[in-house]
Amino acid sequence: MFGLSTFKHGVHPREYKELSNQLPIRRLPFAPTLVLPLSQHAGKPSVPLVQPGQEVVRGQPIAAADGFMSVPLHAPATGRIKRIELMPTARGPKTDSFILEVYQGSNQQHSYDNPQDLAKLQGKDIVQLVQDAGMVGLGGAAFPTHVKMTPPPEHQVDTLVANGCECEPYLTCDHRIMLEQPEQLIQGTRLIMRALGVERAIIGIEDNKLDAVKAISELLPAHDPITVQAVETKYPQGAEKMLIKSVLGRSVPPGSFPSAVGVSVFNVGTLAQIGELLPHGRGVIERVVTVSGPGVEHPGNYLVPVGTPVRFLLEHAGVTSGAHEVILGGPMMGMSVSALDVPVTKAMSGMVVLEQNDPDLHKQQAHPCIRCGWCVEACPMQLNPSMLGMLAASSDYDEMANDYHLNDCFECGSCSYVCPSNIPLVQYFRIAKSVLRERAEVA
Amino acid sequence: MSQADNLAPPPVETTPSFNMLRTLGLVATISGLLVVLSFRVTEPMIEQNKREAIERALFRLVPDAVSRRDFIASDNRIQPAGEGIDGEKLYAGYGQDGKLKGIALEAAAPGYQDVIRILYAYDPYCQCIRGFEVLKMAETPGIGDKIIKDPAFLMNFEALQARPNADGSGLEQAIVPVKHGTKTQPWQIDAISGATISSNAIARMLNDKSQLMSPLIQRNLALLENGA
Amino acid sequence: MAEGGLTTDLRSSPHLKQATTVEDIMRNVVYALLPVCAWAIYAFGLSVLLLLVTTTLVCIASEALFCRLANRPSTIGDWSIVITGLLLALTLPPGFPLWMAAVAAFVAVGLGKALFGGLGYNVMNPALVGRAFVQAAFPVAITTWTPPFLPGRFSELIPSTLTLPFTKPEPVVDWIEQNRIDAFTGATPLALQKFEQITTPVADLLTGTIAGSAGETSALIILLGGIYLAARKMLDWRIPVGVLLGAVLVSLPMWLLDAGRYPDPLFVLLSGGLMLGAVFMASDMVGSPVTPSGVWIYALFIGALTVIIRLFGGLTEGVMYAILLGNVISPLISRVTQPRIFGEEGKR
Amino acid sequence: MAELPNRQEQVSLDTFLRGLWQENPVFVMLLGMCPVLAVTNSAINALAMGLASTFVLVASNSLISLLRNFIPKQVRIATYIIIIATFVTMVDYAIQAISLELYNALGAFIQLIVVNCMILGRAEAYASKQRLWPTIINGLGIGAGFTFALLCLGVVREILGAGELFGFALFGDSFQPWVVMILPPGGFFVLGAWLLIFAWFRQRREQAQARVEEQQQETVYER
Repeated sequence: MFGLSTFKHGVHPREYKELSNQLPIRRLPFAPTLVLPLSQHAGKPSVPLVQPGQEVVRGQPIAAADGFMSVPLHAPATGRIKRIELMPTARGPKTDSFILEVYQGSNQQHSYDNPQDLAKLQGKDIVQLVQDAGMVGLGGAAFPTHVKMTPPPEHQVDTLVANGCECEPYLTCDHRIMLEQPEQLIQGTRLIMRALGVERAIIGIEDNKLDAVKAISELLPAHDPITVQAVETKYPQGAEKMLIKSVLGRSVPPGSFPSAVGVSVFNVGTLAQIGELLPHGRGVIERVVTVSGPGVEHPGNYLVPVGTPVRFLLEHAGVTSGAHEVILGGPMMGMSVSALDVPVTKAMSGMVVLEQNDPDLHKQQAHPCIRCGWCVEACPMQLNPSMLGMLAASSDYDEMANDYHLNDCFECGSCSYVCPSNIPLVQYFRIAKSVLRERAEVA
Repeated sequence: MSQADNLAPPPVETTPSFNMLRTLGLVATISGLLVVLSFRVTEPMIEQNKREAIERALFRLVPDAVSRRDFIASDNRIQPAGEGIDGEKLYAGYGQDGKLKGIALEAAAPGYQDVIRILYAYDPYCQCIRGFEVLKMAETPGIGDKIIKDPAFLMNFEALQARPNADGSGLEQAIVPVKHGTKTQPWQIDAISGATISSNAIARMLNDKSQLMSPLIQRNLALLENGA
Repeated sequence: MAEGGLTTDLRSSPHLKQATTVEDIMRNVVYALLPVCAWAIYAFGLSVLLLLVTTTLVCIASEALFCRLANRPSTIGDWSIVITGLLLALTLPPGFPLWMAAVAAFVAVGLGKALFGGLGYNVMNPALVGRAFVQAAFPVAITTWTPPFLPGRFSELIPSTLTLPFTKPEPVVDWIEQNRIDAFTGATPLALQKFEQITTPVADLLTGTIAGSAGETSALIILLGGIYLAARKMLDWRIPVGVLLGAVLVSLPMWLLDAGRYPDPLFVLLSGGLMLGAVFMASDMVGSPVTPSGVWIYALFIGALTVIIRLFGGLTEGVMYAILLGNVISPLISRVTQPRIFGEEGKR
Repeated sequence: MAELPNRQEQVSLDTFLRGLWQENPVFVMLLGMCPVLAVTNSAINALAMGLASTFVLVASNSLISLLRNFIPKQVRIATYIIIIATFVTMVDYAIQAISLELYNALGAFIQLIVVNCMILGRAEAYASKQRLWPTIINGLGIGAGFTFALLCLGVVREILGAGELFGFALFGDSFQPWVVMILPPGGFFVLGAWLLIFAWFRQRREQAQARVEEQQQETVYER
């Protein structure tokens, strides 16, 4: 659409949102066993508070934060801790995890409330409550939310941006949350504004979710410090830097955080959870997960306890016979998994099951680069993926980082998506980055 | 390299300057001798070759000629060639009867690839150019080199008018190239279509040279006829 | 379910892929070239058909040969070699001897493409490399033009077409005389303009009722092909636009200075191979820069250089050398015009 | 380079043959490219240039070999250049005396033999260390290799570019000359083609050798 504020470049993959965006959020039954990694967030893993064999109650803190860059963990269900052991997770290596046996007879009442008088809360209290709730960025980054609420002192933050873009194809959980929990979203936004001390909040939503724009706007009085702004539907509109550019016209310098231009960005799911949980003083124990894709029989948005194994979720949603690839997260940036025993974590926004013959899923051999420049036109960071790809092919990793800004790539996948030669550019860049990281560690 | 190697200064080889001078002097002497020797041996042969080359070209251009004499044009006058006189060379060809048959002159102009140098024959009696020989050119074979192969083009030089004007300051009619097939005047050159640049170069060099030389030759005709 | 049929596949993100592939791009370029070929055959007759078939087949055969010699998987399937074959034929005179065309095709693939490592690695446009070679090798044959729409064009071949290998082509002058309709001349509009200051009417240039290389005569059909490709986003519209703009920028002041001597910009745009070169050759992705600003520099350079060669050089046509030079400097252009990365746009 | 610095070479057939093949100045060492590309547009030019270069090479290197113990290290390059230039001048006169036509065709390239790195390279790497006799034989070999390479180019270029060989028409009037072959770019094309052929042969031979060694290894293992 013309006239909508947006950022340069980017791509337009087919959205496939219609598979699940009309379906209300549904609650699934409790899985018999939950797997709760101690590290579901960026930063230090949390420290267990309970022993194997111990019974826990839904909502009870079972692990404490280990310092500022860490968050606690709460029991998502009433049951018994069977053991703590190394379990595979979607991201990276195995980590220590609670294995929680859910009591099937339990009514699963939440019994760890700690009601708060919202009117009296100071900014500092809010930050503490957010950390106590174990809140992390629910959009996928899993960055502890309270850390984002505490920008470095040299940066003056003046605007809160709520990220309601959900630019990944298939995913609709944020969309449903905005439609079904707008009050909580606004509540959470006001709380964080108070904590940050900002006068202005903008909720940026892609223009393929105008119903959400309407639902939220209707609840906001005129001249409210919170405004809703529709932005162009374009991938990766939901990337922090892109969204800030789109709604405020500010460019975050390379290597900097949004606070450098006076902005803090929070996912709408995170804000809605804060609005929901903070008044009761509860912790994050469940989340909405989009289960979608051509390989799913009943796509939809499901409210599930954190720790529910992916397998359990897929069993309830149903998988077609042609299902071939399971992706945790969105199809552009998510990772495909082989072990279905990995659990739903706080930051997992969805899972997409693709079929083998998916037309979008080309698996042809890669051709040499024909220098069409499509990747250059696609890269939202305005890098030169073509050149980076050629350098990667010849292992000139240092040149990639020094002259071609490899480290500003946030692996959105736009370049690989458009590449007519099927060159796995993003994979090259990941390899290059990890090689450089290893070298830096050795040195 | 070890640390010690780095620290030790490299041994300085000392060759006395005298040795260097001696060697260079010796070598230069040998060289000088060899060069002088070979020059002495080859000089007459080279001169002979050059003379023959010019004569071959001259006798081809001026078929009636059997002997030749060289003249030099400089400072707006013509004199017999001799030691110490620099200038434009004219090769006059004389027949069996000792009469002047024609004069060959050099001309040059940039062609398509490189400078084209020719020797052309000027007939002072019909005041026209009668043919030319290419001394050096690098025109594209098959295109530019038509200037020596194309019969229609060579027809231009059976009697190309190069008549001086009344006051002797230049030509009465400049020699000009015209598009192929449109030649109507004796001072026009019917260009080769497809090799325009090369044919224009020929026209240009003939015109430039004739503007200067034709009047001069006419003025000094007596000298040239006498041959002395 | 889960245990049952679900065989998972591990891949790196992104897991979605835009459907357009190299083959799609190349195939569509071939589609866009077909009308140009059809017009060339219609205008010049059977000889051009044979020319097209010869170059395309020799290109394919050479590609197969070089792939085998280099122990590479065959790349005939990616269609790019067909483009090379068709483009090469379209840049040759209609009556060009077939054996010379075969030499050009072989050189195009060998010297222009295989030597550098095949598709994507070649520096210059292969078709133009082939043409440049025969231009240097057979300067007479490649400047022997025949007029279009001769009555006998579908019943007999131009006599030079079937010249025996390694022999000189037959002169076509007599044949043209026999077949002649008064209106048409064998001289190309560029040659007429350069040497005789006769400007061909624009309508003729658009429709292609003129002499010239087989595929360059109708600017209109070439333009339509370009629009088709640009609309399908398989052609960077900036390149043809930039090339044509570059040509205008140089020719307009010259024309304003001396309209009698220099051609008007519209004539410059529509005559010769400029349109074919701008739409189908300068825009060849492999030879053009990847950066947006680099593309403009590259295109303007080609357009300007073409006109400079035409107006001030010895040749009547400069598109070929302009594009080849553009190709050669395009990696350099890419390098010096790296895009300013996000967040640093304002900085120097 | 094969020879070791301070060991005197024993003259053998190999001293001569090496220059033709393993150490061919053009196809292997890629030296003296300027005349290789410039004057090989006909076989006769190529031959004349090859012979002239050979004469200069052999004569200058012989003299250098004779004087090798006299020449101080510091002035050796200057000395070599003087010696080479002397012989080049002699050749220059000689060719003018023999045929002006040939002299015109070869142009400045006769004088440019002075800077032919092949000759200076031989002087530095071989003649300055070896006795007279091996130097002459080796110089003749290298010169023959150079002449052979020039002829390879000249023959191909003259046949394709003019339809002639040593000035004799081979194919009659209907032959279409490939003009590019006698133009400068043709020199590059033909040189490239020859280099390709030579590299291909070398590679095949090396591969064959590697295979043989592999088989020998295998038989050892089998035992």
